[in-house]
Amino acid sequence: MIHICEITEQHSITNNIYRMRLKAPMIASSAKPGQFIHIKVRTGIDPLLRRPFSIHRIDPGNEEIILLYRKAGRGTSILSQMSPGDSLDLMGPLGQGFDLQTSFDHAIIVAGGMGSAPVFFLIDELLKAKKKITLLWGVRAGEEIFNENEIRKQGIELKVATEDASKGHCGFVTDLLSEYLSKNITKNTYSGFVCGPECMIHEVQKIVESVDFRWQASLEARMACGVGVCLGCAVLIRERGFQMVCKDGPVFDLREVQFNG
Amino acid sequence: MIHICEITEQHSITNNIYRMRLKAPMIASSAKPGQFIHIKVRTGIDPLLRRPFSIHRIDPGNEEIILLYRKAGRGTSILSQMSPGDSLDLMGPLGQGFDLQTSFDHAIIVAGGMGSAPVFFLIDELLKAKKKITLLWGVRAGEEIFNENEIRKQGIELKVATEDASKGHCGFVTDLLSEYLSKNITKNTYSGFVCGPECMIHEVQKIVESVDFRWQASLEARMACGVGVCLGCAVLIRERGFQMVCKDGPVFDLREVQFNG
Amino acid sequence: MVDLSVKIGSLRLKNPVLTASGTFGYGRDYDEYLDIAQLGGIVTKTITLNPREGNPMPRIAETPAGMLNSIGLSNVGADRYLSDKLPALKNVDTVVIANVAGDTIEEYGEIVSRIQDQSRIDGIEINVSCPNVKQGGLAFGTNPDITAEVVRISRLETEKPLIVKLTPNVTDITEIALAAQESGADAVSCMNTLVGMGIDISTRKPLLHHILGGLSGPSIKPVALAKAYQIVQVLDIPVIGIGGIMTWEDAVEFLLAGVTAVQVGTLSFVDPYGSIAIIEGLRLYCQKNGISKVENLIGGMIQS
Amino acid sequence: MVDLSVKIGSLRLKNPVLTASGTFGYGRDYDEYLDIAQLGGIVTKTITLNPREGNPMPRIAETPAGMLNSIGLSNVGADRYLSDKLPALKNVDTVVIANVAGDTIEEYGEIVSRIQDQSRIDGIEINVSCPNVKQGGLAFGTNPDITAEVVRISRLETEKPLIVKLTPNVTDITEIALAAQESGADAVSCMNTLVGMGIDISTRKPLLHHILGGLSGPSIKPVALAKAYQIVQVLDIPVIGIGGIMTWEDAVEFLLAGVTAVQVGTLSFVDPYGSIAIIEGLRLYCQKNGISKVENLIGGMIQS
Ligand SMILES: Cc1cc2nc3c(=O)[nH]c(=O)nc-3n(C[C@H](O)[C@H](O)[C@H](O)COP(=O)(O)OP(=O)(O)OC[C@H]3O[C@@H](n4cnc5c(N)ncnc54)[C@H](O)[C@@H]3O)c2cc1C
Ligand SMILES: Cc1cc2nc3c(=O)[nH]c(=O)nc-3n(C[C@H](O)[C@H](O)[C@H](O)COP(=O)(O)OP(=O)(O)OC[C@H]3O[C@@H](n4cnc5c(N)ncnc54)[C@H](O)[C@@H]3O)c2cc1C
Ligand SMILES: Cc1cc2nc3c(=O)[nH]c(=O)nc-3n(C[C@H](O)[C@H](O)[C@H](O)COP(=O)(O)O)c2cc1C
Ligand SMILES: Cc1cc2nc3c(=O)[nH]c(=O)nc-3n(C[C@H](O)[C@H](O)[C@H](O)COP(=O)(O)O)c2cc1C
Ligand code: FES
Ligand code: FES
Repeated sequence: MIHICEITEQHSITNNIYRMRLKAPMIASSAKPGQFIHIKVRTGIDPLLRRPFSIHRIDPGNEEIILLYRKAGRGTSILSQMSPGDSLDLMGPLGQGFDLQTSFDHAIIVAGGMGSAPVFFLIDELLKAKKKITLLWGVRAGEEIFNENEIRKQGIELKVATEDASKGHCGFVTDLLSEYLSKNITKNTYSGFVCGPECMIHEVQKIVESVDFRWQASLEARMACGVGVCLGCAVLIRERGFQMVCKDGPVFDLREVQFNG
Repeated sequence: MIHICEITEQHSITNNIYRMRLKAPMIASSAKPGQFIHIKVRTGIDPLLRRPFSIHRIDPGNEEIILLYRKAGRGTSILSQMSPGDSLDLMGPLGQGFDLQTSFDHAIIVAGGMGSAPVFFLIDELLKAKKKITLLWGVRAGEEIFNENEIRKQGIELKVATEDASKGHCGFVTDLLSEYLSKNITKNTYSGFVCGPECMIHEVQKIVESVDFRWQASLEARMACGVGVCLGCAVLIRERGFQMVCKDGPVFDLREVQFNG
Repeated sequence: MVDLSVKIGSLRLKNPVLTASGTFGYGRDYDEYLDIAQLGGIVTKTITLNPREGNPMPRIAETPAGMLNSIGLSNVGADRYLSDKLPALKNVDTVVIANVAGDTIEEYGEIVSRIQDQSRIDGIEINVSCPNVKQGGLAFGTNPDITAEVVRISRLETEKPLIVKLTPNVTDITEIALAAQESGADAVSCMNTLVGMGIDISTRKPLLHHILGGLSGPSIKPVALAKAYQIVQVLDIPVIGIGGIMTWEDAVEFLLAGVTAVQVGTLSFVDPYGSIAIIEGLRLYCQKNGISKVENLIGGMIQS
Repeated sequence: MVDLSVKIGSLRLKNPVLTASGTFGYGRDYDEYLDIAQLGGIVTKTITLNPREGNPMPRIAETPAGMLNSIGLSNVGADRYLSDKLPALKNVDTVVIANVAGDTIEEYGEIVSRIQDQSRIDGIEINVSCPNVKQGGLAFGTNPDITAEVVRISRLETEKPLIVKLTPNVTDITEIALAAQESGADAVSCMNTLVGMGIDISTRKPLLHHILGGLSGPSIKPVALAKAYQIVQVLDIPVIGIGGIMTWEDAVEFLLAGVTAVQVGTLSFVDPYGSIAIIEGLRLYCQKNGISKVENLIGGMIQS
């Protein structure tokens, strides 16, 4: 479906990370964590293609969806200049979200950079389902960590890694994961979730090779159509061959993803 | 010169005619009637080229220039959506304006459609030089006529033609000119000025063939560079061959212009 | 009532707007966004005899007012096309054109022969923009003799309307178009993508894994229009215009240049409903301008 | 301090950014906007033996992220070039490249011979994109043999660095580039405009009087980059990249693809200072990334 949605709020969290609220009743009522929307940031031919963004959170009461995005290039910088009252043309919800039907008690979530965007929607759903949650969150600088108090108040175990040593562990979120796994995990009532840049997800794949519970990863790829038509966003999945990140994903079973190199 | 100028005012006069004020001290202090500015309506590649607009008026006290423009296509519709406080990148003043040095007492001005834009600046200068002025103004619909009272108060003889019969003469401004010339002109203390669409200017050229005072015409042409480099805006001028509307014009001696067909 | 229908050889299209191969899947992928029965027709993704996985990633990238792709003819192959994809279009009241390609001249004949008896296929479009290994990787469609041979061998296999989809990456497209016509094509479609590339300066890697790819979208429209116009001047068979069409105005431009129908590609990615919006725009334009048949627009450019 | 200088044959440019022929007049038209001594070099408007008026209007039009032109080689002719235009560049500390063309192969030789003894001319660029009447109006540069002949005859007349400016409207640009190299060119520049057209649907007239024109601007960048990359792979002489360069990032992209210098064309119309902004951007980019010589960027693309 194509929706013309009004922006109801836009705030910058850091220098170049923004949070945007959009009035989108149909999406707010039907979306699942891990799904995304595909935005035409402005009419016309520049930029030409839509831009994919995870649904960061939904606010069903207000019929709103929330995005969290980093100003990365032309499209996102146009987005960042928009104001409440402006409208956006978007498709969605698209893709397959996380599978939360499998039986587990404790969710361990690894989020890197803007990978935190879909994680909040995921957490909201996991809390509804009364799961225990551990969130390992890696960012470049501490200022990119937000909602820390809210998270802890909800009873979520939060560990932070920053590359610039401004908060928590100094280094990568994958360090936190290795440490966590070496200490805590004994039985397979866990389920793992990972969202972030490809190199991080690849690293996580290696780290969890020997643990025996399921891991789901949310992948990114350049997209044109967003609905499985252009075959542009392929990812190699063991036994299934090329799958489309937009349609078959963006969430895949981590162990089945074949990264290049 | 390239100037980054702030929009200080923007008003619509009719449904699709707008008046815009810009803070542009250098232009306001140096421009001559008939000159134009060349605007990049927004950064980026869409639309790619600048758009030429006559200087409608200047307000030297406020260091402002005023544009009058019709929403005609992509560029002008982007312009029409801009607000005070926004900035525009513009080049100017460009081109050769009207030659007001020749000796005459009475200016007869023929303006058609948006050709009225440069005419107001011209009138302001003619009034300063204490010339008598007759303005023949043709538009599609009466609502496109503005400042009527101000014009008459300044002692200008104003005759209006509308194509839809909503005001003044029903028909073309060239009818007014034929009539005017048949009645009034005896001696050559007149000087003529014409601004408007090519077909109108061409018609005026035919009408004034036999009158023996000078006529200056402000021409339009699609432009890329605006400064005589691309050779894109050529017009055939008798004895001089191809001249550039942007650099050698936009004002030419009407009798020397060779129209196609 | 405006008559929007046009004829491509023996094929009557209800309107002149088709969706281009590779940009509309096998026809049903955009069902959520539009009613495909409103389209003039659908050209399905290029199929080859055997399924293909396609190229490694990245396969697409954005460019100024355009996009690059090197999908690598990823497709389900003839068998699954016939068993799964075509049946899904069974009761749809629009024209279906199957687009085919091969690795060798012979393979073109084989794939045409393999699908040609399907009643659901109303026409066959031959994609000659694939690399011909024997010709050093240049596309089949860059050589008039090879193009002629591909068309001839395909023509032997089918009586269905045969459309040759030309590559623009040639010195003289009229030569290739004439070769296609003389070898029995019922129409040509013009054009496939221009060869282009891009580099990500932050990683220094090419934007596409295969370095070179196909450029599509509004940026190529002036080139597509020029090529279509050039071949319209020399051909007797109809030309289908393709390249950068985003609006009904673009479609009118192509019709005035002399094409009989148009295909829209990249537009569907940006706006899945865009093809229908073009049809609506054409209808309205004709109404407003008292044009009773869209066919009257064809070749209506006025030379100054 | 970053060393921005590059070498095109025996020519040392202070930086790799030149302004392209036909988009910078005879060198002094943009004096109000920039200091031309900061440029790597200036390529002047194509001159022919005799002055030319050029084509009827309209000569230009805007397209999606680009523009069309059919100026028709309007120029002052060799005499006025030598008497008026060249002297105006006398004391400017930058490289001046004269761009020339002819109606026949012989005329290329004549125009080169006519200007070649001028010390102010540091190099000569041969524009082979003009229509060759003998070849049915196709450009000289679409045929490798004719290109070779044009270069050979020009080479006989001068020892100045000789640059051949290639047309992209060919099936295999490497073939033409090799012909130019083998006939004695010191470098090639790639590329001239793509053939394109447009129609004004409200008047039904072509956007250009001559119907077909040359497409330039950002829309052609992916094509220009692909062509430049392709010829870099086969040539031993330097390649100058041209086509749609608007930013320093675009210039870096071309350098990574293997060109030694770039020319900017349409950019100057949009932003007369743009060429200098690119040079500043390049310098800053090198500084930030610890690149001591811009030459180290050339061909630095990493194949994945
Ligand atoms: C399923 C999915 C969900 C995403 N969710 C978020 C999110 O919630 N928040 C967020 O900040 N970002 C998210 N991204 C990344 C986001 O799409 C890019 O940051 C954005 O497209 C950049 O656009 P741009 O015009 O600013 O950058 P440019 O670099 O100018 O974009 C050029 C082209 O590259 C593509 N591109 C650039 N970066 C990426 C990227 N990282 N992934 C995919 N394509 C890219 C663009 O879509 C565009 O086609 C997501 C990506 C995907 C695939
Ligand atoms: C010297 C000069 C002075 C002008 N002064 C005024 C003025 O004061 N007020 C006003 O409303 N208009 C004026 N015009 C016309 C104005 O430039 C065009 O209306 C404007 O460029 C249209 O741009 P667009 O993007 O809205 O239209 P589009 O149709 O989208 O433009 C497409 C292309 O065609 C060109 N173009 C379109 N219409 C014209 C035109 N009539 N003349 C020249 N080029 C055109 C554009 O510049 C652009 O390159 C002037 C033109 C010239 C040459
Ligand atoms: C992602 C993508 C995939 C394509 N796949 C095919 C294909 O399989 N077969 C084919 O003949 N053309 C293919 N094309 C070319 C289009 O059909 C069309 O000729 C081209 O994109 C130009 O039209 P456009 O500018 O409207 O997109 C593809 C184009 C794109 C963008
Ligand atoms: C208005 C115009 C005039 C041109 N005139 C010439 C010319 O006289 N000789 C020439 O070799 N190239 C000419 N060109 C081509 C440019 O030099 C350049 O090759 C082309 O525009 C592509 O570069 P760009 O995209 O940066 O503009 C001209 C281009 C334009 C836009
Ligand atoms: S973006 Fe088109 S298939 Fe995924
Ligand atoms: S607009 Fe370039 S010469 Fe006039």
